[in-house]
Amino acid sequence: MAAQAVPTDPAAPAGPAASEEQPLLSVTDLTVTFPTRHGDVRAVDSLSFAVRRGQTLGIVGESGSGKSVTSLAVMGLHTGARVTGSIALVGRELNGLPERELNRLRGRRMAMIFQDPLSSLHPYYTVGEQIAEHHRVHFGSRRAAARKRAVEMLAEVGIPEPARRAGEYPHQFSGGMRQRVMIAMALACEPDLLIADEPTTALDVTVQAQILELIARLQEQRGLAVVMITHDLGVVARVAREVLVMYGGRAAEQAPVDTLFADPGHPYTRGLLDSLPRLDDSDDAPLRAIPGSPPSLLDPAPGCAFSPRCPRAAAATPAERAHCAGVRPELRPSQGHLVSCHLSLHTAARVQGGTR
Amino acid sequence: MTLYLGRRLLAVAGVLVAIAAVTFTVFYVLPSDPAAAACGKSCSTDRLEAIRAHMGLDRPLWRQFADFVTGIFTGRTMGSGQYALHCAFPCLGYSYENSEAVWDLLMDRLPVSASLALGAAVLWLALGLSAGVTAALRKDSLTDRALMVGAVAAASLPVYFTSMMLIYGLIRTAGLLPYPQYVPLGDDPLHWASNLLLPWLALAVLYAAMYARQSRSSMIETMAEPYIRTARAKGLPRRTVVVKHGLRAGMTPILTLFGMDLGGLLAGAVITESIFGLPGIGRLFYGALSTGDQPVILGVTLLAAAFIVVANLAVDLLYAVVDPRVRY
Amino acid sequence: MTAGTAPLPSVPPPSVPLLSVRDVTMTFPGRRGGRSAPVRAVDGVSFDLAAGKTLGLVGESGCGKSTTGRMIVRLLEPTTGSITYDGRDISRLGRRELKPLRKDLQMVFQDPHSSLNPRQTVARIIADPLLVQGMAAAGARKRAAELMEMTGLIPEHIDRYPHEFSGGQAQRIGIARALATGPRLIVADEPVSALDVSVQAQIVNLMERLQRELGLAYLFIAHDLSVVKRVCNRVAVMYLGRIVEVGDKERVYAAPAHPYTQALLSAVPLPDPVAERARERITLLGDPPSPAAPPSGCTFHPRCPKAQEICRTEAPLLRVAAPGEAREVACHFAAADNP
Amino acid sequence: SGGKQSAGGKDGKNPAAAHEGTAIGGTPQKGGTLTVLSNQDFTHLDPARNWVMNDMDFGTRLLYRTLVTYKATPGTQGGGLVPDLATDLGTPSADARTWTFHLKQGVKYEDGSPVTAQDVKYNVERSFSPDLPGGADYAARYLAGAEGYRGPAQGRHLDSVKTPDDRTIVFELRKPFAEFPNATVMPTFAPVPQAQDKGPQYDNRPFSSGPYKVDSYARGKKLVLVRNDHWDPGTDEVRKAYPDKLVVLMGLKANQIDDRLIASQGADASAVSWGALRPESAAKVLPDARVRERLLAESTNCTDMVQMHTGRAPFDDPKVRRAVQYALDRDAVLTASGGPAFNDLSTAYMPASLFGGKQPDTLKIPVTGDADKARQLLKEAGKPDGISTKITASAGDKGRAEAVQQSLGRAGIKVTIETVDPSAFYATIGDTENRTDMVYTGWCPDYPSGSTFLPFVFDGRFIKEKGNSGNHSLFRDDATMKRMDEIGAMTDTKAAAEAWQQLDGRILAQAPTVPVLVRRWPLVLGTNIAGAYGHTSFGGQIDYATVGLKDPAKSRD
Amino acid sequence: MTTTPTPASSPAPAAVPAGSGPWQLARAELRRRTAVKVSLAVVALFLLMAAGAPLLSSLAGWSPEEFDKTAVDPYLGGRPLGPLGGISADHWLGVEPVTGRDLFARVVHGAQVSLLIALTATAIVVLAGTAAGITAGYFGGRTDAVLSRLMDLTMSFPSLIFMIAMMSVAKDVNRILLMTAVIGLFGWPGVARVVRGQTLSLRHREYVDAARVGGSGPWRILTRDILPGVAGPVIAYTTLIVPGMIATEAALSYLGVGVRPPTPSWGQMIAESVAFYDTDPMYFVIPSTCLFLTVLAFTLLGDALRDVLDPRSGRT
Ligand SMILES: Nc1ncnc2c1ncn2[C@@H]1O[C@H](COP(=O)(O)OP(=O)(O)OP(=O)(O)O)[C@@H](O)[C@H]1O
Ligand SMILES: Nc1ncnc2c1ncn2[C@@H]1O[C@H](COP(=O)(O)OP(=O)(O)OP(=O)(O)O)[C@@H](O)[C@H]1O
Ligand SMILES: [Mg+2]
Ligand SMILES: [Mg+2]
Repeated sequence: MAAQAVPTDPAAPAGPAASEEQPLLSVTDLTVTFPTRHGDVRAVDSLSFAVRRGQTLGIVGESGSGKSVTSLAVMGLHTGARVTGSIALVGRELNGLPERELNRLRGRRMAMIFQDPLSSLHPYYTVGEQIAEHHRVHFGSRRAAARKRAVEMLAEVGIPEPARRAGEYPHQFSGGMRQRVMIAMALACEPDLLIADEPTTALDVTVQAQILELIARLQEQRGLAVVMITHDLGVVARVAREVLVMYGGRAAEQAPVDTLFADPGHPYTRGLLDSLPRLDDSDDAPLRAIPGSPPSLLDPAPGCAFSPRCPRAAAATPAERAHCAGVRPELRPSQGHLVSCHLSLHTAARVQGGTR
Repeated sequence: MTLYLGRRLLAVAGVLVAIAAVTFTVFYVLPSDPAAAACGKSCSTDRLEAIRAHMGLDRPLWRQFADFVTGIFTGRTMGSGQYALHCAFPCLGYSYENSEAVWDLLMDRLPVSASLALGAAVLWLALGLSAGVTAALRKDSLTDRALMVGAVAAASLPVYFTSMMLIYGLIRTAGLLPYPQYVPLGDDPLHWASNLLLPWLALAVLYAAMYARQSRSSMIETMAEPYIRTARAKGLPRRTVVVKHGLRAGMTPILTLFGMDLGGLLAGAVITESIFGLPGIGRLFYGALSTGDQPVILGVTLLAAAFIVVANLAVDLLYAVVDPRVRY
Repeated sequence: MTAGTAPLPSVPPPSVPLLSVRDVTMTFPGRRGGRSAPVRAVDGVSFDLAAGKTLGLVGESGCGKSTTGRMIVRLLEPTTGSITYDGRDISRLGRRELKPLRKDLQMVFQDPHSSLNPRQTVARIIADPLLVQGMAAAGARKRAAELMEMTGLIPEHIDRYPHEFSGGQAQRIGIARALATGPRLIVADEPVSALDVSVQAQIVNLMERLQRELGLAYLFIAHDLSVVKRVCNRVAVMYLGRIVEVGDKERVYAAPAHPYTQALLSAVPLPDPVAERARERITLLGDPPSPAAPPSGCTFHPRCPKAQEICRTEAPLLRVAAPGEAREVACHFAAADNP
Repeated sequence: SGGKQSAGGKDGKNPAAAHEGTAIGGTPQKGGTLTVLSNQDFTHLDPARNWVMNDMDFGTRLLYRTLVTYKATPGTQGGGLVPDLATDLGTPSADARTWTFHLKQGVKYEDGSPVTAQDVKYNVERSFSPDLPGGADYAARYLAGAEGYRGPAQGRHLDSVKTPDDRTIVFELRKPFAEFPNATVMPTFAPVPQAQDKGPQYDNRPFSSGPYKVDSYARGKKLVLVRNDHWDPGTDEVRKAYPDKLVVLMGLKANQIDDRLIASQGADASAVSWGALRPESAAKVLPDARVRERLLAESTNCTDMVQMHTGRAPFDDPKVRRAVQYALDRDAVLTASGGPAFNDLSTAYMPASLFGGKQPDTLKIPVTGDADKARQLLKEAGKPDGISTKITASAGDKGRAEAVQQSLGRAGIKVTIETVDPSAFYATIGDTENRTDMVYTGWCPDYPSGSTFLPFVFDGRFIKEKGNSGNHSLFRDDATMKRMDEIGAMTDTKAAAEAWQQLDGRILAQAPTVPVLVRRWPLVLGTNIAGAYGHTSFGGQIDYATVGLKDPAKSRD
Repeated sequence: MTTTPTPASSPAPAAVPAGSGPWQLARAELRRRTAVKVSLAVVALFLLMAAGAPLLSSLAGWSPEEFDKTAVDPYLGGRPLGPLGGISADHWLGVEPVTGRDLFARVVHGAQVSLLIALTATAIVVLAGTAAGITAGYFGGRTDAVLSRLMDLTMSFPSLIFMIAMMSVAKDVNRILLMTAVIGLFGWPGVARVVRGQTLSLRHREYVDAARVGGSGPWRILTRDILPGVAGPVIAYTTLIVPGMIATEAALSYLGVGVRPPTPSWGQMIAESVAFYDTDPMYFVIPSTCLFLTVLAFTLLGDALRDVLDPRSGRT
């Protein structure tokens, strides 16, 4: 309904027909390195993935696995980092694009929402102003038009009394409503891609459900491509069609959601699923924890980052163990998945006994 | 809001009375005899007593203080008979030294101190903030380093050192500027400015350095805020991000500092005024000290305190304007 | 729980609960717009906890879970109500009288790093409660090493500082400290919420093992319903300072009686796409209200799909939901919808 | 260190004293604006309160006339008296207890009204008012029936001052006073019409009977004087009133004043300094003949003294006092005071002017002191280990006090310095009970007579417990007091002068105080200044009666 | 699920040996910085100079109060003889004009006085401020309200003006003591605020709760948990107020209400030398440089300490 208010951008990519074969976003060999005092931190290492229009890609991984760094790299928001590899939005290479060019795409073609909506909203400006200010920049619309747009967007994300609320400040909103405001802001310029970095982590479960539903509804209405970043496998299971599991800055496994959950190929994915207490599980048996703790990115081992914690490696022969620890596994197709593991659960059944 | 303001104003009055009381006590407890000072070289005991009585110094301290405080609001009559002086509403007493109403003296000197403080403030804000923000935006660059090294060094220079260097360099050697001599703004704005330029510079150097350091760290902190990332993610041009989103938030902490510094300076930059011989409140105060002119000392102290508290109040109120989260 | 575990001699007969909380309220002085606006963070909470058992306390952020837990270990003094530990009302004891009780009542915190003093070595952190209780330094250190071993840490790391440990290890240190004095009741305030998913299970397992070995009772506070389900015997669901439903885990999870519990359970995403798609959800409207300005009547009514007129005016009492069932619910219409 | 070479005084002549007794710059032209650069404000311009040398100069030479005044002549001649308001120097009765003055015809105030004898009487009465403290106390000391008089405020008047008609004024004194005309030079004897009296605020705008009137006066900042058109030069043989206007800029930095006058650029060429040249500026003045040309350095005639509390131990012992006398390095104090160019060493109490030009040196103590002798004296006094004591000095005398401290230290007299603000200084040292054992202060004769020096400084009967002044050694010696009374009663001024000089030496031998030096009043003039000389009776300050400009067109405005 | 990112979940950086506490880490971090090394050297130099003042001046052969009339020209207002303010083998830094006192001796003794006053005042300020701040922050409630009002009141005082007034009226007292006390009197609220803020934040750390649950009383918690936590920011703040204190002493002495003669202090020396700034520039330059270097060194040191020990705070 708001679509007619948006003038067509001459720089817009070709019509939907073209995008059928071409993914909206494709990331290839993305590596992000932070130079620090203690040495280089390779927060993301040779990551590749693609998202199509109308699709949702879920990225899971625990704290520090590089999820946020990836999303910021896509948006070109890193300041002190070395970003290599390719990030293409509808075939257009973003990595290395000058800031001015990027600014024409950010907020317009791709938008992002963040984990903590309070600190991500400017405390000094009304939400109305914040929702629409980039509308003025991208479309050159006037203040009044932008304000109207802000009110529309607030209504669309389900905020009651949008006209009044547009004049209020972020601190006057509750957590869930702030996240709605963030979403309204992200979608104000009708972007094609929405990156949501843990949008519900700070929220209560009941409110989380509301927000996830809202995102799903808007995605359907607008044919958005969504990258949903989370550490909650439950959330991924709910919203994603395709899932990327990250570990230590690398992709551990990538697969369609059903396949991934039904038959994980990477021991880490397996371990993750096993260690989760489940509501729908009637069994009260002790949880199967993954021993050890997540790796440091500072001095990455030359081989598989998961190998020190890997039950399969532990049960493998010394030669295999050495291989795991010394040689980096590539992401390889394996039974409809992409798995980066020398001892993928799909390839050998020797240690099958160790897993369920 | 009104309630808050009322409460705050009450607190301001309380603070001022407390400060007046402390100042009063200090000068009473510590030995100094203005009557004897006024009496002069050859002073008979008889005459000394008469003077003391005339000045009201023979009365108990609390009475003197009570008279003083009530006098501020109601005015009061000092002395009696033919020479009785009536001192009207904001009555801070009469100078022992030259029998002028302290309030008039203060108001007479205030334009000088205010010119000095405000002019310097404009200068230091302009210099300090632009240096600080520039350094923050180019964090860790050569510009940043150079600016900050300069700022630390400048902040370490005592104001009298800077002043003397400026006098030596710009007046004595280069002859670029006149020896500062206050000309009221209304008389001749150009002379006003050219005469004050040097004192402004001297004061501004020190403060600009402090503000540069402060605004740099504040700005760096702000630019790392998630909402700046949001602004960038929206595709706003860099200028908008920096100016609209960064500056406004980054400069709010500076406001508090500014209030305190300006409040403190309005009532006289004692050292600067005395170095440059500007007839401001600071010099009035310094002069009053050397002549033991208690009413003036008390008056200046109170005025200075009033500026500080009022500036703080103003800053707090301004905060509510700048930061919508603050509500009274 | 394995059958082999012998009941510990110190455990009182099950009829007398180890901990009994009755009508506890906690009101914080608060300010709003210059006026004082007291926050009733906990409002008439009652429950029992038997020795060696685990009671889970769940609810949304700000509903008063932590406040309840902190009252039990007497970090806070309840405004009204009584807390009976081992037959003795401890709700009004002073610091001196509490001191011996500190041995029995311990706490594990949410953030493993912020709950460890960054300037103290592990040895000091773990030994501190022992030193306070008057143990000699050498003995306390030895005991600290034992506790590290017991909680799965390497005793050689005893002289390290907290920042040298990962989150999971740090949480183990926190647990070791809580265990130092040999407590019988541990209040665990979201002990795994801050941990990575892959580490969470380690801590849950550790806590379960310790309970078995030491006969501990836990008050397990969490907002993650799936973790609570794994760990607890009984569950209490809180909403805005009140318990809306409390009962045996099986019953509460299998057949939630309170609309809020139902909504809560249905909102938890399951790590299983197939089940997720098949699921029927109850989505609540709106956000949790502030405890400083609670709604009238049943505090849940503005969000409740089943709310009626009476809910607006009358606060429901916690009562047994169905005859003979070890479960209590505070809802005017609880029974009606109970499957 | 033979390589170091002094820059001045090589030939033993004082480079600063070249203009002693002469006026600089020739005869001024009429007109223009004379600027006075000052680092301070006047203490008082109200004639009832004005008792500071420089201020009296300014007040009586420019704003108001007194019954009698000093001659406007350089050198010691300046100590001579001339009638001013009065037609002569006064007519005494035979016992010198009643003095009659007649006022000149045609002397007018700034509003054109005539100056009357009642106005003079009125101001004398004002000077008794506790509201108007600070003035000279000759009237209080000498007028009959003055005890307990509190001024005219309650309508009470002094019967001892009579005004038989508008132009006759008669003073009845308590005791014979041959030098009374000298006292009538004081501003106390200037006229103030009762209608213009504003009490303490009269200070801010005295009503003029002199050649100039106050145009504006912003205290501490600026005073502007313009011509009083009703002043009749025909009635005035002293004041020349060359400039059209005088501007006093106050509150400037002393150093900057020095620098400005040395440079003498633009309007500063028509400027003079109010305060004396700072010692630290000497190095910029003395080596430069072109600047030295414009330097005045008349003696102030005030003797600086280290005064000891003779009333209590250890200084009740004359031996100890003499030890101080010997230990003191007057040369060091002199250097601290700006050096020999700007000061003269003192070997007697009264300044050289009261000795006819040169002080006798009766004790012959070396200028740098004699520490051995001092130690010897201390030993004799039973203090072989020396003594510890304190000295109070005005803040401005800090350097001098440090020199005293340092030199006494050599003889085992350990001194702690208390500096006191000038304002509180007299009150502090006037408290005889609580003051320190030593004070550093001086005395200036009000007019060239020993009677305005020795009795003020050494008469034990004037000692007061509080507010003590002059006699800070608290010296009380019956023989001395008796002698002072005898000299005071002498009518032969010449004999009296000689008697004072002898008495001076006798007191010095008892060493109640140690005379240190007599300061000069160095002033650098702007290049356009003419007719300027330091007036001996005004402490070496420029005589404002005669100063003017060479070329009025070059002045500002 | 309310995960706060835990930054240090990875093991310690390899460069630092295991078992090193926050203090060791901070020290290692400080040791890396050149500015710290240089400022430490300068501070140490001046401290040594102050401590060894009598020794140093006796080495140079002059006491700070000793006049040397042969070194100045009495006819030029006592200007030092010889170039550069009389620098010679006899007087290493030249002499004071007028008196001929040895500048080297005075500068080192001046360092003693200036640093003594500054450091003692700082100590007073820090002790009083920490005590007040920690009390207000930890006990809260009425205690906090009263102390906070007192801080506000003290901060509302026009401190320099008041200090000058107090110094100028008090006469028969030990100037150094009085000056230290007066400077201290107005400095404590700054520290108190920092400490109070820090205490407030520490009080809500869970480890404080843990200590209470462990049975520790308020005293034990204050000394073992709060105080060490407050120490970092306080040390950084302290280093940053030292320059202020030095400058205040100098300002008071400059205005003539400072130390009693003939005691030298840098402020007093500068005040006196200002008059000679163009006739004897060295006299002005030497104490000014000392003051400048010391203030600069403390500022740099404080900056570094703040970076390392208290990353989040600014000027208060
Ligand atoms: N600016 C930076 N400088 C250095 N290291 C960084 C920087 N930003 C991120 N990192 C490091 O990169 C790694 C990945 O961080 P990232 O924020 O992407 O994790 P995440 O997967 O989003 O975790 P979380 O779930 O906690 O948000 C972390 O180890 C982090 O410490
Ligand atoms: N010391 C306090 N002063 C004032 N209000 C408080 C205080 N402690 C808690 N509260 C308020 O009491 C309510 C309950 O807080 P509590 O910490 O018990 O919630 P919680 O259920 O533990 O929430 P979370 O899941 O966020 O930890 C909240 O609204 C909180 O703001
Ligand atoms: Mg992240
Ligand atoms: Mg909680």
